[in-house]
Amino acid sequence: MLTIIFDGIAYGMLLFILAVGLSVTLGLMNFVNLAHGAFAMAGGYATVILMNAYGLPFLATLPFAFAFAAMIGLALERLLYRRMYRRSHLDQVLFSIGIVFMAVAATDYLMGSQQQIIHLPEWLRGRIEVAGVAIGAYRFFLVVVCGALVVALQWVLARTRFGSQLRAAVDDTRVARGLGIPTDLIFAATFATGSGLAGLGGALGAEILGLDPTFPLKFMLYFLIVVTVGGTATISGPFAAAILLGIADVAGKYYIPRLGAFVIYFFMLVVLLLRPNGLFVRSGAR
Amino acid sequence: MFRRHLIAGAITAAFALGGIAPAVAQDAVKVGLILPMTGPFASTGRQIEAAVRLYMAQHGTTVAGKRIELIVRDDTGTPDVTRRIAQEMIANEKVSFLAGFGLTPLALATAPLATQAKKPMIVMAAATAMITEQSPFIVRASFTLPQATVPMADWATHNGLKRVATLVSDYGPGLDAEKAFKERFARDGREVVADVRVPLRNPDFAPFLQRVADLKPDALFVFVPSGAGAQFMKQFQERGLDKTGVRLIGTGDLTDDDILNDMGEPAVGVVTTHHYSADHSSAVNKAFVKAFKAANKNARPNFMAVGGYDGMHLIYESLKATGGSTDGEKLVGAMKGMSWQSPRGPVTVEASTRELIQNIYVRKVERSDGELYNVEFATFQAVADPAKKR
Amino acid sequence: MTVALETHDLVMRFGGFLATNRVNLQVARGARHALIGPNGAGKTTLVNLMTGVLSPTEGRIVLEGHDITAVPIAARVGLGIARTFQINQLFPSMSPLEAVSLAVAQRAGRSAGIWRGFGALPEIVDEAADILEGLHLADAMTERSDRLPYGKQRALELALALASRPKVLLLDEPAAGVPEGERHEILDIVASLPRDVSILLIEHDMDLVFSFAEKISVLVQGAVFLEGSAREIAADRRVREVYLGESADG
Amino acid sequence: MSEIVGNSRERARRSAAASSRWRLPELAFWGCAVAAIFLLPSRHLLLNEIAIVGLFAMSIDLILGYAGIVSLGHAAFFGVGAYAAGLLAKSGYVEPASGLLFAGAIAATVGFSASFLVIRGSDLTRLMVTLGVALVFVEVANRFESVTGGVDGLLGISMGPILGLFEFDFGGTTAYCYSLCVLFVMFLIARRIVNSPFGTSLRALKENRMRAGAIGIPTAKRIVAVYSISAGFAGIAGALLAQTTAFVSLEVLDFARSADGLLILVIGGSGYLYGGIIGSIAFALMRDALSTLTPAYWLFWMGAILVALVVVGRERIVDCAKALSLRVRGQPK
Repeated sequence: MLTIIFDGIAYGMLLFILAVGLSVTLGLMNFVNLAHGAFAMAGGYATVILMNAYGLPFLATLPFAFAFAAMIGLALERLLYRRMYRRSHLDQVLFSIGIVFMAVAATDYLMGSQQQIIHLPEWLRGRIEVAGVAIGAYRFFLVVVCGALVVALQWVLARTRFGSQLRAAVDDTRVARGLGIPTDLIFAATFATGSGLAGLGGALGAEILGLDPTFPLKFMLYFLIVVTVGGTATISGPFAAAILLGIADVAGKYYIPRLGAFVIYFFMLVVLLLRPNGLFVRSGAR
Repeated sequence: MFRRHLIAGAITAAFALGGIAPAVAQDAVKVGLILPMTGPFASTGRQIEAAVRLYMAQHGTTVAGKRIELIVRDDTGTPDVTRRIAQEMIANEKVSFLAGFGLTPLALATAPLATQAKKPMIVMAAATAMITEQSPFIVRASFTLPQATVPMADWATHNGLKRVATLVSDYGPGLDAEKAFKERFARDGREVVADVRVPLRNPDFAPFLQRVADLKPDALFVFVPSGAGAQFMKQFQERGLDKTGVRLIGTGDLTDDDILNDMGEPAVGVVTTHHYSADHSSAVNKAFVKAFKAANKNARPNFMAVGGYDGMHLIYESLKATGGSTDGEKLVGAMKGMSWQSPRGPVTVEASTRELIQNIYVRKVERSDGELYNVEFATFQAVADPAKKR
Repeated sequence: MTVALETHDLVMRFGGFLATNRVNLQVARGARHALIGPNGAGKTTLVNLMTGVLSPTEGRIVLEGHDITAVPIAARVGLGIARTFQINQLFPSMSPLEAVSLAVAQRAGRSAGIWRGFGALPEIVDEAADILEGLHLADAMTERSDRLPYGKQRALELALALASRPKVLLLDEPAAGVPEGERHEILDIVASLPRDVSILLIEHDMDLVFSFAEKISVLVQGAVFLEGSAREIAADRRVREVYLGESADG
Repeated sequence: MSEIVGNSRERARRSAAASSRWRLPELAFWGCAVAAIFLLPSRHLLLNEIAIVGLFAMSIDLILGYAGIVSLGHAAFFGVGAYAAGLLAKSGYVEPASGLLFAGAIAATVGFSASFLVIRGSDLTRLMVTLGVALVFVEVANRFESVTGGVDGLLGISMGPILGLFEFDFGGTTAYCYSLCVLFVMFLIARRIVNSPFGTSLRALKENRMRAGAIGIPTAKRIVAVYSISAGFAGIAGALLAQTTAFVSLEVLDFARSADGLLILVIGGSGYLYGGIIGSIAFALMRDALSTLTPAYWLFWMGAILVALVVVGRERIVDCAKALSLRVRGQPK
């Protein structure tokens, strides 16, 4: 039972890291970016290439995964995404589906269509006992890393100058611009960071979720569910949503395996019907 | 704007549609190869296409005085597209053979067309047993899941495994494997302690594996489509099932040659039964693997590739036997009973079922020359598809 | 006096802000009633409450003796309340003819028809044409609404409200932004409506207010500050100082 | 004065009648579609698919282009129609035309129930809710294997002749004629609907929901109605696919189908009914051409076209193409 809860938390943490960038772009720029998974995939492939072709250790590749995805994110933001901020949600959806298609085909062309496999160092394999509960070492590692990231993100948003400018820009872009806050720059930086986080998530998740060119399509839905259930106004909303979803999904599949796949969809539908703006939304927030 | 748009659209459409239809050459025999080249099962398509092209490069493109022309189309793994492409190939391109079919639903959707048009349909990958029963024109060049599964159940029985759990992907082939294993294994009072089914699009095996771990069986029999195997095995190890003495057994899909080498440590020692390993030690296979690697950037052929290769062999040899006649019934008739040395070993097309009778090998993943291979250590001779009534 | 529309102790709170504070307003049948007050006094909020765009925190709204507090927007139109908006709310790509025909069809209970087009509903189209004619929009009836000059758009705003043949018409600054010379034109049209239509007018232009209204209510900080005939209000010292003085400057 | 009144009434009536009058290019368009039966005898299967996908896109146009409701899950109703038609035929009732009506009615009923989920909420909520509904449908179809055949698909459908007269042939000629007739009939219905007061009220709702309410249009009822109608259209498209291919698989419900439908509508342009059909033609041509050129990587170019369409804007691309074609023909613009 505890093992199941722990697995759910680890899975949820992973979902959160993958989806948090999307939640920020959606909340900040009101932009529906279905191509978010493509950045995660970029990070995953960066790790795979660095480990398999250049022999870097797993941990050392993680910053590169972040940087690589962030760079792609930044480039695309400047080139394309920026033009789409003011467009309708439908346009954004179509635009980002197009990006997904391109990413899938390009990755297939460059890397081949097979599953990519990463080899974890010995200390991340197997199982460890924590307080009498047997848990996977890697899942434990995930919880630690993701937990640290959550704390760091929260700190950046709450305590730094960048964070306050970001929050101001979310609340009212026009006023923020009037106050001399460089909203353009903030948007770009945030988009890049969100993409970078996705990339990191992709690198961390490759072990558990697998990695092949169809990654962005396969997991698009999970990101969206996390974000829509969690709402886009805060970091803690998507976080709580991701953990809840993780546990619900894992427990659902464990206890009622034949209906396991329904659980998260029903969860999402019920939440959206009762709270159309998400489960953890500030009152009065858009 | 509206008006011009409409007319222009209609006219360009008419021209473009007309333009696509190609001319039909008289002396050519066309082979329509329909494969998933994009989407989650793209690697199946690539392997088969590569093997088919290799066969044609090795054996020339003229058979019985006819020029073999290959038409490859992507069906994206969607059944109604497969069916439409097949129908178009028959109606417009006048193909004499349909081949490919990466997944069971794709083959099932097309089967009625083969019957209607009396065209031989060579199934090179799809492995659900019932496929060949859907049309008398279907001949399978791959294998059936019961064919690979039943020997595994026998092997497990002989090796003292008493309590076994099964874990399969929840779709046709998976259910086929589950059924075949349960029926065979439970025959002598042995117990299948759990039959877990995992959704096909499943990101995480954790909850399902936890279920298995809680039951502590002697072994876990697994069928997942190739590709998902790597991920599965890692999580198997991560959950510590290997340490608690649960043996991992399955069909060869689990240790697909295509990605086996990348699976690394977790795969070592896994026992599977299958009809083909790239490590199979025969001269025919050595030559095949070498040529395949040379033509495909050193990629290793897997069982999909050998299905494509043997499928092409069926097409060439049946044409030779009919002296170039493309009459569907004659061609299928010529294929029935045909025997040859395939890279996988000796094979025979069973006349009554149009399935291959072939050796099923028990293999263990071992490291040799720094690479992982499915090393064969026991053989079930000339296994026919056990799912068919005879 | 018969009351057409009245509010009872109407309260509207947005978070901590009290936008409407115990308003008891009565619009008599056939009234030419104006609602004035400084910016932010809650005039538009009151109209939104009366038409059902907002639902009140407390209090009731009564139309001809029936409590309509819980009746949704669209249904209130059916009961005879129509309005114009302070900022134009039009259908950008539709022509005035289409938009007004739709509004007329809605009133006539024909807007749910999926089979017969407007081409087969001449009585609807005729009525729409008449309304447009009356508002000097006949020449522009087939142009896109968003390409009309502002004054025409303002007239269309009014046409859409009139199409529902309201018993009570709520006009939220109908002449706002309209050039000086055309303002009276619009108000003249309003004034020439049949006397059984009750009209509540929100307006800043005091000339218009005094030339139109028979009764005036002054709203300050969400509450009714003063009420009386046009003459009484014009004579009130506090109104002159606080409000009229201000508007004379602006 | 009365003369002027009469005059403006007269003009109003003429204008109202003109909006639903047939124009020459429309006739030409359908003429081409009919001519394709004779001019492109070898492409009837593809044409059949184009007609079906066009009808599906048209059903999305009804909710998106007219009522402004976004959906990422319209394949749900396409799939319901396909399964309804397939199961009906399998149960022994094999006449296609009445099967089509049956499937359309079922899909419309399902659409009616689902419509209550899309009344409220923002675009984003709607996208997610529609997507979620479609996914639940996929799971349901997958789970009730004994009825739907699960992943293997619904096998063993054999259709009877249409109205007892026309047998489906191998080349797809009957199928195309059948689908074209159905498409045309459905188009006529859609055309009447969008030109009716009801259709105008949908546009009103899309363009300014507040004003639509303020002239008394019951917005929720309208959404429920148009969503049900659109679901019925999608269901009929699905049924056509099931009947003309004698096969139904889980892919009829797939997300990719919903996405393709939207994509097609964007290519063709929404809000004038022909967009779905034109988009469907363009999409099929592009896919056919691209997948013949690069069987494995055509998806990339599809994506690139989509991105270009959205970023640059469809109108501008069409204008450029028109300018180009004019120049090629040597006519100054």
